[in-house]
Amino acid sequence: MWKWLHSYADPERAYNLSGKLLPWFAMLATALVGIGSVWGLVFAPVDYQMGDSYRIIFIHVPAASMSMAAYMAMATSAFIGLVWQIKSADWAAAAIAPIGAVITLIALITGATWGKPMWGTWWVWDARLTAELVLLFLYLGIISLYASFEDKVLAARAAGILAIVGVINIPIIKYSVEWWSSLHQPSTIRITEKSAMPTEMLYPLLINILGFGMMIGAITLIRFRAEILARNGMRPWVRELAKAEGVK
Amino acid sequence: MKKGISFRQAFFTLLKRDLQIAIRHKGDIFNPLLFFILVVTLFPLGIGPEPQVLSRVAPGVIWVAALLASMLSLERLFKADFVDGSLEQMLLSPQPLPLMVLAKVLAHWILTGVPLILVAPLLAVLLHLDDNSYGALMATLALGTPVLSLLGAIGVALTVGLHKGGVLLSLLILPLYIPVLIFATSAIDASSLNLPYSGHLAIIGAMLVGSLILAPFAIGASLRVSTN
Amino acid sequence: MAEQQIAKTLLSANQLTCIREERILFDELSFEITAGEIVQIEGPNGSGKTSLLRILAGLSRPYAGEVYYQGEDITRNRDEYNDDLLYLGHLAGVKTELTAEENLNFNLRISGYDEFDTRGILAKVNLAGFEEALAGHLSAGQHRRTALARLWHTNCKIWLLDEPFTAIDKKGVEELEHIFLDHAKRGGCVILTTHQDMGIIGDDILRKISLEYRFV
Amino acid sequence: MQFDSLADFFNMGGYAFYVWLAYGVTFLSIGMLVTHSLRQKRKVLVGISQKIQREERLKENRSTK
Repeated sequence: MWKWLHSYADPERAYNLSGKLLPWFAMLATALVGIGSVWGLVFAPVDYQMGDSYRIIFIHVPAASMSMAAYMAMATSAFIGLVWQIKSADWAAAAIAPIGAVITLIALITGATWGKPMWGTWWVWDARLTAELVLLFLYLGIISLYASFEDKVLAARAAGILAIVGVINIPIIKYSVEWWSSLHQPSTIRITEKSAMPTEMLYPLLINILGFGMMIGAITLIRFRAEILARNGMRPWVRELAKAEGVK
Repeated sequence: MKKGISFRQAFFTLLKRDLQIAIRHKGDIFNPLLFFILVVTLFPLGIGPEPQVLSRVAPGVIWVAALLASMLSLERLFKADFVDGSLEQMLLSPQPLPLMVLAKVLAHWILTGVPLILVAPLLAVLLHLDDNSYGALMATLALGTPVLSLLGAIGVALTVGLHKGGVLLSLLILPLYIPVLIFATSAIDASSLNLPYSGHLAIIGAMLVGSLILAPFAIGASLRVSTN
Repeated sequence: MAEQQIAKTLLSANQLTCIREERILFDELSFEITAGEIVQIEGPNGSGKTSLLRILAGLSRPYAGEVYYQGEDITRNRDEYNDDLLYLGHLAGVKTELTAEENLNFNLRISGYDEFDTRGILAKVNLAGFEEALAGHLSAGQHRRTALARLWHTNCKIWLLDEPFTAIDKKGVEELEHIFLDHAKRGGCVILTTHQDMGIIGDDILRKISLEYRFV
Repeated sequence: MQFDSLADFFNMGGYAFYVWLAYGVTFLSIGMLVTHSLRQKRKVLVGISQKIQREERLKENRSTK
């Protein structure tokens, strides 16, 4: 009768596998972000237009690009969880959401600290900044919806539907915001990072983008493991762990 | 005891019931409308009575107020049905769920969206909206408010089983409202400059068609989660 | 013989597991319900009776396991299953703003029936004279009868009833028991939860599925 | 090496405040996220072990009744 409790292979295996992967991700993330940031801060040449303030892009651009990538990863695993009812996919999505929100917040703040010396103002209603702000709201909506449900199986399904609705809407929001800012914005203010970048600047940037990706992977694994434990509290193997670690 | 109700009949049965209930419960119609009017009248008090300033911000003010009023009234869309068990019966009826959901959203739009559209020109007068813009205002509201109802209903369906509704609901659906707001207000702006705005209307129309097709499925799936 | 049994099985639960708030309500619960059976789900408060009923109705998704209707997974052919299912929960969708007649009329039409005599049905549940009364003004028992009136006009095979006797008087309970027996005789099945003892449906006819309160 | 001295490096060509603010906020918030995530596991396990104890008390109660 208690057979299914012992056929715990699935979550336990996911827990152990992510435990094995975690050190690799953590090591790679630390190394890449360390190299990229030091290279960017110390060795990369000065930009002749923006001076040293441009060194912010070595974290701003990775954060901005990863904020969207993290959303896509979250929505994909939410979709897998909804359609094929794979519970570890739901847990992975729940693990990614707060990380994505923090990364998006970092992208916004670093964007503002870059904007102040460049444009003389902390915030402009630039299309990219606005779209990033909306993305932050989407993340916050998903996180608080997930937190609002007592039953986390339902919470994952509800947040998953919202994440998928968000995926359909992100391109529409992005397009409309871009179109809107082209209407209202005088064309003098433009982020010109697309201009050909010398390779000495490009390498640290690419390293940092990769490093941010690894870092998100590592933190996701940490949270994923905690999520597995929290959702499987009634299984014997988790109880063993709890008895070993739990305090009196 | 044969079963012979067509989808169309089922749709109108539900639509009729919802309208009937609302008519016996008039507050549901008038409260959002009153909210809409009050918010709009607050703006001249906040930014000053200069006609130039007011006519500049009028499209945005009217649309933001309409958006908030729509969201506020939506909160009750499934609540009563959830509390008295009608929602479960709807989910278990042999009729297709997206169709039932569409009937409910349509009833809600007739009760709150249409009065809002009708009262908007009066508020536009108070805000000194440009004379050329009335057509655009009405057209964008007519095409845009159903989109608001459909998108908002997804958020409502997701939160109907939760105790804390309000703030969470606005966090969920206001980001989704942004495209409608942008295209509607810029259509009105364009019309005040005597520029063509049919392109804007076409985009809002496309959003309406898209949400008419996709939203009922999302709402249905959300309701199944909420009643679990 | 085996074939005959398969043909008679209406509803079957396969290894159902239900977990609420990290607590197991029941696990690996399997049973089959054949045509003509009246089944009572019993157990103390919090043992998962309502949860089981809602899973059988397809309202809740079990943590694991499936429910089959005539051999087919109910999540696969939901519309067909809903066509043969009559579920009445604690609150059975009676609108307080509508009259008893309007409520019944709506509920029957949305279930797909287009020809019926609402007044006649209401008379059968002792609501003659209350047709025009708003459901909000009816007593608890009358309110409940408005919902139960659907049982008198239905060709659904499977009845899932959560506490159908709440607020119903003794005579009403007897009438309900009679209609359950008739329904079972016609080849349907009734699955209900109740804390009340039934007078007419004896233990020889009634089948019981027991759930117990679990700690883990 | 783009900077002549350590002071020069910290000065960031006059943009010190903005550059170090950006980097500071980034690494601080990531650090907080990581520590929060690491603590989560322990919190979950402690919660589960408390629940086990609660259940055992409940069982004892029932069996002595």
